[in-house]
Amino acid sequence: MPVLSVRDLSIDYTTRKGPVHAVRDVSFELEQSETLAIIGESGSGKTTLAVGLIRLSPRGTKVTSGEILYTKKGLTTDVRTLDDDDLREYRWAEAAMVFQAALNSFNPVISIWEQFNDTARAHGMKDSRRVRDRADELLDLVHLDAKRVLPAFPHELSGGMKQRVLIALALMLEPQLVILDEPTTALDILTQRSIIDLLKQLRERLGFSMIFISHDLSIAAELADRMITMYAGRVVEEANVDDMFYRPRHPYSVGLLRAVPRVSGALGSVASIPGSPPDLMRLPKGCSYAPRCPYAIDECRAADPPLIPVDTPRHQAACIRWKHVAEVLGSNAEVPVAEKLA
Amino acid sequence: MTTAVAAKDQVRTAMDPRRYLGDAWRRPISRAVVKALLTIWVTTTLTFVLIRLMPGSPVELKIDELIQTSNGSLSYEDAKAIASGLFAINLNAPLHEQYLSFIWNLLHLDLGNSFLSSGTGVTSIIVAVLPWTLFSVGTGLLLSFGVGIGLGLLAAYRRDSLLDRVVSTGGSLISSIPNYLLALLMILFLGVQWHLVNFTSMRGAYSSGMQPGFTPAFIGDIFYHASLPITIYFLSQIGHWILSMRSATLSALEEDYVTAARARGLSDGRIRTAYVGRNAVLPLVTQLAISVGFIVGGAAVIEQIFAYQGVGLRLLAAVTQRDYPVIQGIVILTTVTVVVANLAADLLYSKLDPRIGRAGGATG
Amino acid sequence: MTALIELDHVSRAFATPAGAITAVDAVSLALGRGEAMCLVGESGCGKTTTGRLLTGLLRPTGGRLLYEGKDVWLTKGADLARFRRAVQLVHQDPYASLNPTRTVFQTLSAPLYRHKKANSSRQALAAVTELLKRVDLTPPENFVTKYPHQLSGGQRQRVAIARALTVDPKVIVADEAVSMVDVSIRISLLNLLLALAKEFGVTIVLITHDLAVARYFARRGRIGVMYLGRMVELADTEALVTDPAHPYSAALIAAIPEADPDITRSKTRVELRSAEIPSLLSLPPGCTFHPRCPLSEAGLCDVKIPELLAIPGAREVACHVAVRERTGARAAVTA
Amino acid sequence: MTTAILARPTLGQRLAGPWHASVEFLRLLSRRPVGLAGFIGIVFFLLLAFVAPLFVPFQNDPSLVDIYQTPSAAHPLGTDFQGKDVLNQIVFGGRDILTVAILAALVSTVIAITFGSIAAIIGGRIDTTILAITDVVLTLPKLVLLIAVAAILRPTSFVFLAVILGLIQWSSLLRQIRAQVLSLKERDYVEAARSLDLGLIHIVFREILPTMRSYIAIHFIFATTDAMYAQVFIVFLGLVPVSGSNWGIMLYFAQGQGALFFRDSIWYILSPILAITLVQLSLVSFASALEDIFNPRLRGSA
Repeated sequence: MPVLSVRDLSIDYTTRKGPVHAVRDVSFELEQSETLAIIGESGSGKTTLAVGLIRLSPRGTKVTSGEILYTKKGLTTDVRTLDDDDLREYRWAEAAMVFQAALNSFNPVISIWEQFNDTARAHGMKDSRRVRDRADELLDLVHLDAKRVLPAFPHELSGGMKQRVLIALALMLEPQLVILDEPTTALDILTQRSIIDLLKQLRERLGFSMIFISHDLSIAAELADRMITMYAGRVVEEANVDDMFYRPRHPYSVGLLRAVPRVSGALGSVASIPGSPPDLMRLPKGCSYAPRCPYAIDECRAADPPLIPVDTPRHQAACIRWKHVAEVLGSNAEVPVAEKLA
Repeated sequence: MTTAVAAKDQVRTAMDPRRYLGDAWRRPISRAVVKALLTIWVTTTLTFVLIRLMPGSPVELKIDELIQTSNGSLSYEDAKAIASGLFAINLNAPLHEQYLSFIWNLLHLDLGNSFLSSGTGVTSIIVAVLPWTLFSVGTGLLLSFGVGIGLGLLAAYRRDSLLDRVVSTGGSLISSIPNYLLALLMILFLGVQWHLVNFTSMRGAYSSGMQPGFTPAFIGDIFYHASLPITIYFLSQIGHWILSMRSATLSALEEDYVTAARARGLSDGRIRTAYVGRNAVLPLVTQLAISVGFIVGGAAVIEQIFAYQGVGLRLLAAVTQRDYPVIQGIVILTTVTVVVANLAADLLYSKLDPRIGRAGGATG
Repeated sequence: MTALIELDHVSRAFATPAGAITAVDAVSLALGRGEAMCLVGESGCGKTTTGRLLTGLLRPTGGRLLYEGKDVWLTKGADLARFRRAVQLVHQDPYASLNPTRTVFQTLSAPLYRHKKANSSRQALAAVTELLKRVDLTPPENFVTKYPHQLSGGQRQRVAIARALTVDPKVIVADEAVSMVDVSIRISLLNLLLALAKEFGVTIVLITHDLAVARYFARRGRIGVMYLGRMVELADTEALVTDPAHPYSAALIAAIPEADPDITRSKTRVELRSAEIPSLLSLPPGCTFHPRCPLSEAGLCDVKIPELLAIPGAREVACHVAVRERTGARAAVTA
Repeated sequence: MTTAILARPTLGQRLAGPWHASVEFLRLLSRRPVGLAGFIGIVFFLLLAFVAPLFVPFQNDPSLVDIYQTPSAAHPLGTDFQGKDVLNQIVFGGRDILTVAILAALVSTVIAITFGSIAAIIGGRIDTTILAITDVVLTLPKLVLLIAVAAILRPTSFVFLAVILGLIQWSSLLRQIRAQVLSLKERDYVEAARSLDLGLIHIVFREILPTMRSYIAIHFIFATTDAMYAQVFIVFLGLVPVSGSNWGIMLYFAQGQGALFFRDSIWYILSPILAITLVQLSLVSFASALEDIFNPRLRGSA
């Protein structure tokens, strides 16, 4: 039984010039203790999707269709139908979210302790001594000194410390699901490394499921079990992490993997994807990637291709040319794309 | 980005002793104190210059007047001596000594004597009227601030709703009508045309037969007499608070920490007060202090219209009677009052915002 | 060969409300014509300040900046203006680096007019068209009348590069010039900069926190690694990424997550003694890395500031232990 | 592509730019009824004050038989305590008051822009000094000071009055301009202009000030309303020598003659109140609409 099952989710937001289809017919499932990476560039709809999962979308955003099914102890509910009180409980107690801007995720005028206490009280933990014990325990878990951190104000902590505090806060109510939006983007390399290692450790110890949203493929390579690539609001490929990195079948995944150089190993044939992402208000007819795709044929421009199983049932791609892509990439060896194309 | 780039000054200049004032100016709390002292000094000096040094200055005018009214029995020197006493300045001393003794007297709250009721100290005149103005202005201001930020918060939360439109349009309408015109309109319609309010019974700060004291009757009477000025101060300020709070709230609502607080499942009430409201109200605290200065000045015309015996009415009377020591005294004391209010606001601000006045940055 | 532009023990201090800090401490770096090199390091390491010192936008508080062998801060008037134009900066944020109220044509033509490279609008238009072609914004007529908000991040960055080219610079300092553009088009921007180095002999210094980008960009050049205001290692790129000599470089390379699950999950970590980065306000004595360094030796590293010394293997390194071991190793071989 | 336009890009910009900008501006304004009403109001009062007096004969003869008349065909807004036509006074009373308000706003805006920019661009001790002076002036109770200054100096010419009004109200705008220029100065594109050696004149007048155009326009309008407030304030209190006709003087006489408490004089007293209020309202609602148009952050989702 998956923890989270998203079906045909579509999210629009309204602008002066008309509706923007930010997320289009997105479906995926997340198993217990699984880590799913959602990869995409700016404008791909990944952040809209992430906040949509806990119904925290900003003004002017509307879920136009689909279901977000959340399962706990065999009971399944659609997050879209929760009333205000249940939604408040679902947020954080069931699904906690660590934001991209961890640096700005704390109220600047109240202490870290008050923000812990606020969160606890919102979920019925009224005994502040017990909250204090729990906060100490959590901060210890993320290797921070509670005595120093709790009385501090946010501006007194470094970026890495804030990110750790936020992760500690996310685990306070032992949620089944933790959503992380660009969890390490603004951090330095060594800090980023320690956060990645910390997340791995915590996941192993506590067994929660994780969804993280990033434009950074290397974080996915580190942490993910499964991966989704998004382009122009759609899922264009879904696969386990090895298939995605070594046997991608959608030309956009191929292009993205090839666009990222590495520090270790051969450099291979690194190259950018030509062109730029489409205007979400004026999507091209057919496959929205076709204008940038080196393998596109006339048929690609006729209809938006559906997500279909390729290679294995658990590997899907929205491309009618996936067999051609497989041929171009050649052997299925565990070799990165840039080297295969070199 | 290195954090260092943010700092613009070179080390060299920081060591320069001539930069001490500059450095103090950059530190919020010392800056507030320096600013307060400077402001008082500037105003007093300005009044000294205006009264003593301008061509055809009040001192010269007074001397001429004294000679004329005495039908020549006073010599210029005698008249000058009398004027010296009236202005509490020794007019025969060199200018810098006059200035120093003026400041010295000021430090002892000696502002000279009124021209008209000789023997009455300016200080005692002001002490008799200032409390009434402070009471009415303060009440009006605090009421408008409280109600205004409440309505502004509400309007921002219900953005684009009917309530928002009514409140923000109403606020912007009422704040663009000058307060003295509001007062005239009030007299015109409530009093003269519709006979709803008996304005004549409300003149003065309290009814003539009343025994001052902390009795319910007296307090009620005070509020009765002050009700019109308070209403005007309230109405003329509330629009400003509504609009400022509305826009401050709208930007606070877009802050990441508000979204993050929602994601943590915090109750709407807690988010509205501690997360949105508190951050939105911070910049308004500084404005509160500045508006104190504005209203105290505006009180002159309001008090005249309603015949309310405050410092503004006294100032206007002094102006028509050319009672310059009183004018000077009122200008200085009002400035001191306003400066103290500003200082209080600055200190309050640094208490409310932990980012100010605390050494920043644990390392990590 | 004399260097085109050179930092000679350049330092830069700043006064902050909390006290004085030294953002760049005695950094030396010599660059030849047409060289494409990278400066890498974490935030607060002084790489951005170093870049601004190179462009002459900041005045050093110690040391000399030499251009064609002359001390720039001793020159005046026309010479200084000539230097200013010869060294251009490309900023990180393509959304902030172009004036929103000015069209591409206005942005590009202003320096042309100012420096007498165009005297009529016809000449200016021809020159602007040429510049746009050079930065691959084609067809140019689609771009001349555009305002920045009508362009994508990558296109804006190309306009910013074209603007730098209006004054025929000899050196371009690109400060994180690709970190804010989409992953999928970063390489093409790097290729554009590399082409400028190769075809026009422009010297390019790319400042980045991303070692993978640095490796790609400087693959035929050098990488300088900075830590807390000092250059800790300066080496040929492949030598640095395959065999870092300074323990800090080694820690960085070991810590970087890579876009390859097999490689990234099997990396061996360099364990640091402390995760805490010292504050610039109170730097540790001796080697600033010693409190975190696994190789730190008491009585040596915490006392004496290591100098950047050339050692075998196409590199310079500022580490007592690495210098001793690597030169010692060679001594052993020759013995 | 139209090479024709580009062949003379600066001219093309001058012609096409402002025209397109005005059309776009009117289009955006037309969606904001309150702002549009304000704009129409401003145009109306400008015409009333500066054009109408050219066509209407001035009537200044007292007529004791006609005092405090209610509106009639001959006197659409009734008459005053001397039997003079109120409408005629409204028509002729606008010019001085608007001129002084605009002049005062100009004085304060020019001071604020000049010294705000100097403080921000030069920085250092000059900045500290300007900032210190500004902070002090900001705290002064300006209306009290205005009363004292007016009482002692007795300004007679309206240019002098405008200068005094302008001199007391520049402080908060200066702080805002300084902050704006300070942040614009740190923008990457200004740094780029510096390293391209485009010169200080280019940086100030081409890179920094154009970005602030709308901001300055909005604050100029607000400064006009403030100046008008302060001007009517001291005129109404009788602190400036009373001469000529303006709406403030009408109010001063209305109160001084006790017209306020005379039931039939309502049109007489209400007319200047409405005129002043409507001008203020028009200015404020137009300025708010401008803020709305130029600052998308405050923009509604409509």
